[in-house]
Amino acid sequence: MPREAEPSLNEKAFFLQALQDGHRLDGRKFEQFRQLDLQFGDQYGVADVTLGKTRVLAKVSAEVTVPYPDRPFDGIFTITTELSPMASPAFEVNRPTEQEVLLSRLLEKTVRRSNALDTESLCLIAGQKVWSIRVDLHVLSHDGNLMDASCLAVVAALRHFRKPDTSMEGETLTIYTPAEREPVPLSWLHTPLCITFSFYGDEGEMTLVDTTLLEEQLKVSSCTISLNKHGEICQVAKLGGTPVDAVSLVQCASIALQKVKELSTLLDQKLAEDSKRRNKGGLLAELSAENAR
Amino acid sequence: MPITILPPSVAQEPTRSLYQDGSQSDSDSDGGVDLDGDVSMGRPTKRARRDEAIVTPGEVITEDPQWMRGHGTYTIPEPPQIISSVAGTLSKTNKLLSVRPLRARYTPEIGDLVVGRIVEVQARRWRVDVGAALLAQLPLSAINLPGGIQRRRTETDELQIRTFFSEGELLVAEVQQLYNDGAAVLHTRSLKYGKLRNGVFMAVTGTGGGGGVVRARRQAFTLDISSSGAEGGEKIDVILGVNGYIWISKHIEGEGAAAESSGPGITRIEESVGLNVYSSQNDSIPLDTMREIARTRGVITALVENGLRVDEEMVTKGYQEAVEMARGEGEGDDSLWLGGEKGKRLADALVGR
Amino acid sequence: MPLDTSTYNLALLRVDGRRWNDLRRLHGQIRTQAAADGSSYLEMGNTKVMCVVTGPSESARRGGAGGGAGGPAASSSSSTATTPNGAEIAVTIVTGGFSTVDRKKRSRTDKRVQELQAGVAKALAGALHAHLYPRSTIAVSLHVLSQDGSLLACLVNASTLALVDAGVPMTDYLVACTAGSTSGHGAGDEGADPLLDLNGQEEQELPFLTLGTLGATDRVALLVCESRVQVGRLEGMMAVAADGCGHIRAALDRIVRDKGAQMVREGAIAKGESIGMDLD
Amino acid sequence: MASHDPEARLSHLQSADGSATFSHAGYTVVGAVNGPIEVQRRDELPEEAVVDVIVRPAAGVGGTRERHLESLLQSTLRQIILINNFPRTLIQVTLQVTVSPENEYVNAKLSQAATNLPILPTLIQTALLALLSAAIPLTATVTAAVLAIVADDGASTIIVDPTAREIQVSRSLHVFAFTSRDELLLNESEGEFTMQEWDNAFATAQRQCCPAPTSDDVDMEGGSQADLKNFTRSTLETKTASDLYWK
Amino acid sequence: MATDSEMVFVLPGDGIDASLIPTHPKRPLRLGPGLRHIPPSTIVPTIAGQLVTDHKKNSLWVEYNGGRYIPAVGDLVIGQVDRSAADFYYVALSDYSSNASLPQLAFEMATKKTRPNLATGALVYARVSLANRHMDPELECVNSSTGKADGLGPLVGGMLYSISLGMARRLLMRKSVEEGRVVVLEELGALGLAFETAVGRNGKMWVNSEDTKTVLIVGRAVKETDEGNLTVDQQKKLVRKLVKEMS
Repeated sequence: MPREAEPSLNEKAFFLQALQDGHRLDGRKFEQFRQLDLQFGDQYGVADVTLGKTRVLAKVSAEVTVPYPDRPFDGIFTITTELSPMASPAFEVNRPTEQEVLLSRLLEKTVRRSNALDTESLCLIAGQKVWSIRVDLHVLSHDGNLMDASCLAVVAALRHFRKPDTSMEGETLTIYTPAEREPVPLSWLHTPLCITFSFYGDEGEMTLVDTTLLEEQLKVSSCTISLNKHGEICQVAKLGGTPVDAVSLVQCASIALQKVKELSTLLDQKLAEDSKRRNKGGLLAELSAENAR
Repeated sequence: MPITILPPSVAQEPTRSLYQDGSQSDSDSDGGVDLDGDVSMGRPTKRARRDEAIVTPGEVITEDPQWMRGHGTYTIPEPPQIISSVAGTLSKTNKLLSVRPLRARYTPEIGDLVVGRIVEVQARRWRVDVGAALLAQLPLSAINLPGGIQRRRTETDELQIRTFFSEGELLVAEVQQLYNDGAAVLHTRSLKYGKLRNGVFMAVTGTGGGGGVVRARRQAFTLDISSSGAEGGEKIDVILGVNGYIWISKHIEGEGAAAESSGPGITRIEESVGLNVYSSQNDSIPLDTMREIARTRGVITALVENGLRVDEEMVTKGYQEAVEMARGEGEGDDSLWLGGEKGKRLADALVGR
Repeated sequence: MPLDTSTYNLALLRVDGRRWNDLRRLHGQIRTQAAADGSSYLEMGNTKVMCVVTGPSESARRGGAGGGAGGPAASSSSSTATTPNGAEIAVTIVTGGFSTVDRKKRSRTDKRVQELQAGVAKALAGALHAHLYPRSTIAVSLHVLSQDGSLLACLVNASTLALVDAGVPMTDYLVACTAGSTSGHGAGDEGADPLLDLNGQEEQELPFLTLGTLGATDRVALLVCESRVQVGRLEGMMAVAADGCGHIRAALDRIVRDKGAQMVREGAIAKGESIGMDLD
Repeated sequence: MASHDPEARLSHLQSADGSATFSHAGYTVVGAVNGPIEVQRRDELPEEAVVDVIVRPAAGVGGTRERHLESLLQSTLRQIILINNFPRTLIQVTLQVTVSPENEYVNAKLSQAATNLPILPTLIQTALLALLSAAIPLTATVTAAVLAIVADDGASTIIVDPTAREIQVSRSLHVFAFTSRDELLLNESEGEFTMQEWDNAFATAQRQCCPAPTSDDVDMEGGSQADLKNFTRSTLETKTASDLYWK
Repeated sequence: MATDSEMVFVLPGDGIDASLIPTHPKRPLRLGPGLRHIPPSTIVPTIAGQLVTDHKKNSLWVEYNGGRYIPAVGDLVIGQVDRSAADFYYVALSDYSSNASLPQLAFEMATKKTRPNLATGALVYARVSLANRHMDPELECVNSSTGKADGLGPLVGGMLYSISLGMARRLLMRKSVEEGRVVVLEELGALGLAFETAVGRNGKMWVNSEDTKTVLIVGRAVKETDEGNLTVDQQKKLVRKLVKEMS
């Protein structure tokens, strides 16, 4: 089985030395993110996040289905994360690594359990028909900090997504195709995002955000904090590793809040840009569709 | 929902009431505790518990720099302290402080007599489970060849390595050497070591307390069973591996571990190390001997269950006691069982309680 | 959902009659399984967990061949944490179907269980001196018998006890405790109190976190929060949980000391040498 | 309706040995190639490299449809990769579909019962570009095309690169792949068709995939359909020029 | 070097114009990477790249960048010790590839008693002494004819950077400035920075200096030159910028 390569002793020692001198290998500050790029696809519900050399793509799809019998008023909302060998040959198909499980749990807790999406609004006919919203997360390139990039991609894709419009007349449910009626956005309650902190040093006294793969491999422990711009924590996970001083974790939380505010602003701005672009194109498309007929 | 009031547990009582005392005054505000104000909690067991029987993980043993740290401890530079990393009793050797854990896996030491089981056969060596953190190894060159021939091991020997020992077989050996990572290298180049047969295996805890085998003057001895009125054999061999693996078998004169004291002179090696030393076939064992082997096993189990050390003295005394007990209750197969109350009686009798 | 805990403000007593800073009854035993290298049984209130430690024993070699009876190899359903050049710590959690009221069976491949396993394994890796056991595996097997809140905390504490029993060296006891807050996730509600050691019902209704510390210090090995709570509440909740950890450490220590004292009394182990000599 | 011009980006994923994103006919596929790398002992071939193809859909987890595509691709790629050069190794090709065309007039279903074939040329093309990007030695390049035969009042017409709607109304669907030496490498056909129709489809596909090498002005000849063979050449030419900018 | 001014681009399977194949009267024709000889006398490219002819040496090869490192005898490489056995170190040359073996006695002055003790994760600068498709590669840290290390051996301290195979090749050229057009190292040296480097053909560069900052600057300068395809002038600018930034 292909194994993930460990950094050499030289890299470990030098990296730590540089960190103690206050330098990161790529010249970033400790609390600085890499170049972040967020792009939406031509189709609704596709978000492509590039964070340095890490690249993830989230795609949302919807279909009408039968609700779970114990939750007749709730739509179905699932997030699937399957890491493929594309990101690293160490990922095998159908054999989830621990990293994959933790990533999937993180998204689950951050987006699903925090009720970011109003699942009740996905109900069409109670107990019979609901929307099933599904997010597929694809990791195209893995150079560290999959967590933050994935979370942003999933949230962005969901906010960008439009589901087909529906109407109820008496007992009949009509679902309009995109050609008939412009699709409608999901009912979205708040925007949770996550920030991962990695700790270094014997006592975990140095803290980095947005780590590259090498930095990630050398961390002694890490903590992922999910929250929205209103300062509501949705999830905190520091799963073991070298113990870290409680005070620095509290500091991390306040840095996370500040970073999430920045990311939220960026996301809002990108969504606005996209809808502006679409609106222009939308009119044109309508016209051309008219012409074609 | 009814309010459930749980009775406080006995063990918990002191700490719990202490806690309530400390916080009673401010229990209605949330300022009772804060992150920085609580440093006094750090290493609470520092000096107060000096009278305790044992030390536990995280407990500061000393701040005196004259001591050196041994097993079961670690140091921190600021302030300089030696801290225990296991729960156990303190021991000092000159200026060396170490903590013997209450119980732990067996840690091999050179010269230990161990009982082991072959787990894996490789090209030129066996890998042996001796109950340690790592498998021990037994090189092909570290065994006696049948007939006691002294020569280099050839490829032929390598090819028929399984005729000496194969997977699952038991042996008694001595730790000859240790690697840096603590793995042991064994040898069986003595008449008292080698393959085990004609008996029964049992495993008790290795290092440390709670009824484990202790390092003693003799790990292997012969038990006189004539007092039980057994016919046929009059002796059984007991090997108490330092690693907590024990072998109890029919005594064979001039062969096996108990031959230690009356062992044959060097000139007789050739004759006595016959081909049968690597036989995996049991000899016929008289029923009485089998019964006494089982009784001995029961005695050791009782010792372990009642937290007594397992060594020659205790086993011999225990065996005699068990025979007495059986005689008192009348003969029968039931007398072999030494669990529960009966085992406790035996143990009490041994320590004179 | 009716908030049963809403009566808290009336008498400042919780549903089970505790005050905000009361721990539940904690009862533990070590050396419960004679055959295991280390074992423990721990009750925190009505959450009951059993733990068995096997090892350190030689890891099955990569590639599959060999290994064998030396020790149970890490099965595929366990989560492992590796330490550089040290032992691998493999944690398996088995949840009895009877441990909850609704008797739902959680499979071992459930991602939630895997996350718990990974959390416990990695937290232990940070506390144990695993570097002393290269090429080995320390297998920690946890069995959940009854669940009533603070499950992760109880799992951590039970593992610690069993590992102490197994004689695996560690920096200090790894202890964990939960803390909640009577506030909703809204920003307001200034009068909200933190609560220590939540039971199952409180966990259903209130935001809470699980904090694991190394001994009675502020060094956080484990911090898990799965509910919505204002970021400002974090510090208070962590402080209360850290305080609780200190008391749990003392309680666990007592369990170990009592056992040790008993063994010394019974003569199973030789009495330790006095430490009084470090004064001269 | 003019089909989109094909677009490609090469070597843009840093962790893979070779990578390509290729868009054509409404599909976008990201491909990554790793190899030759260590292979699992149980899969090892003593004289050849193992070629492992993974196809992942944009939405949903892969199923039999993807397994089928994988097996088609695997046997096709084994023919052009010089597998004898790397015995006891693994060449891993991962293809991630990111965009597939949507039919504006039908609401999408996650569990598509639709045909496998239309995406095949795009997958083959992406795999080829990723292999070239990874500098895996090949015997030749490959070009593929999909054609639909639509029956129109008794007369059948052949449509190259059909749209989702055209596929829906088609009577049969054919995929052909040719090597750069104009040898037929792969043919998959489904639906109802006569041998005559197949012959016509073959001829059209051959014209499409194997343009006359002498003609410089391919665009004129190829009409509205993209000439993928020359596209591959020009894409790689650009990449090489950029890689060797210092020469 | 290459005498042809015109760039000849080839794809796998392309025919090679006879005029491009050097015909030296005495020397045998030497085929470099990316070409395949099909007896009796056909030469076919197997990868995409620029065909380069060297009439003087009577050799022909395809110049390209990218892909995974494939060991060839004589290459200087930087490897990482994966584990050690009785007589060998097993050394990783690139991630997920099979390990190369390095005899413990293949060091300068090494005897049974004095062989160097390398821990897992240590770096070595070595030469590939054996490479063929059927066997795992073998390395040496000593010139077997002279018994001298020639600068090979364990790399202590410093930092390891991953670079593209093309950049590694350029840095390893005898005249890396003139032919390879990499000037960053010379420029940095001219600015008074003291450092040492070792470049492995397997896409690794090791940089060491007394000063941590210098290592960081050198590493970033080379990586950014590599990733950004910087020209000589751009490289000079980059060096000035980095030095200013870090001081």
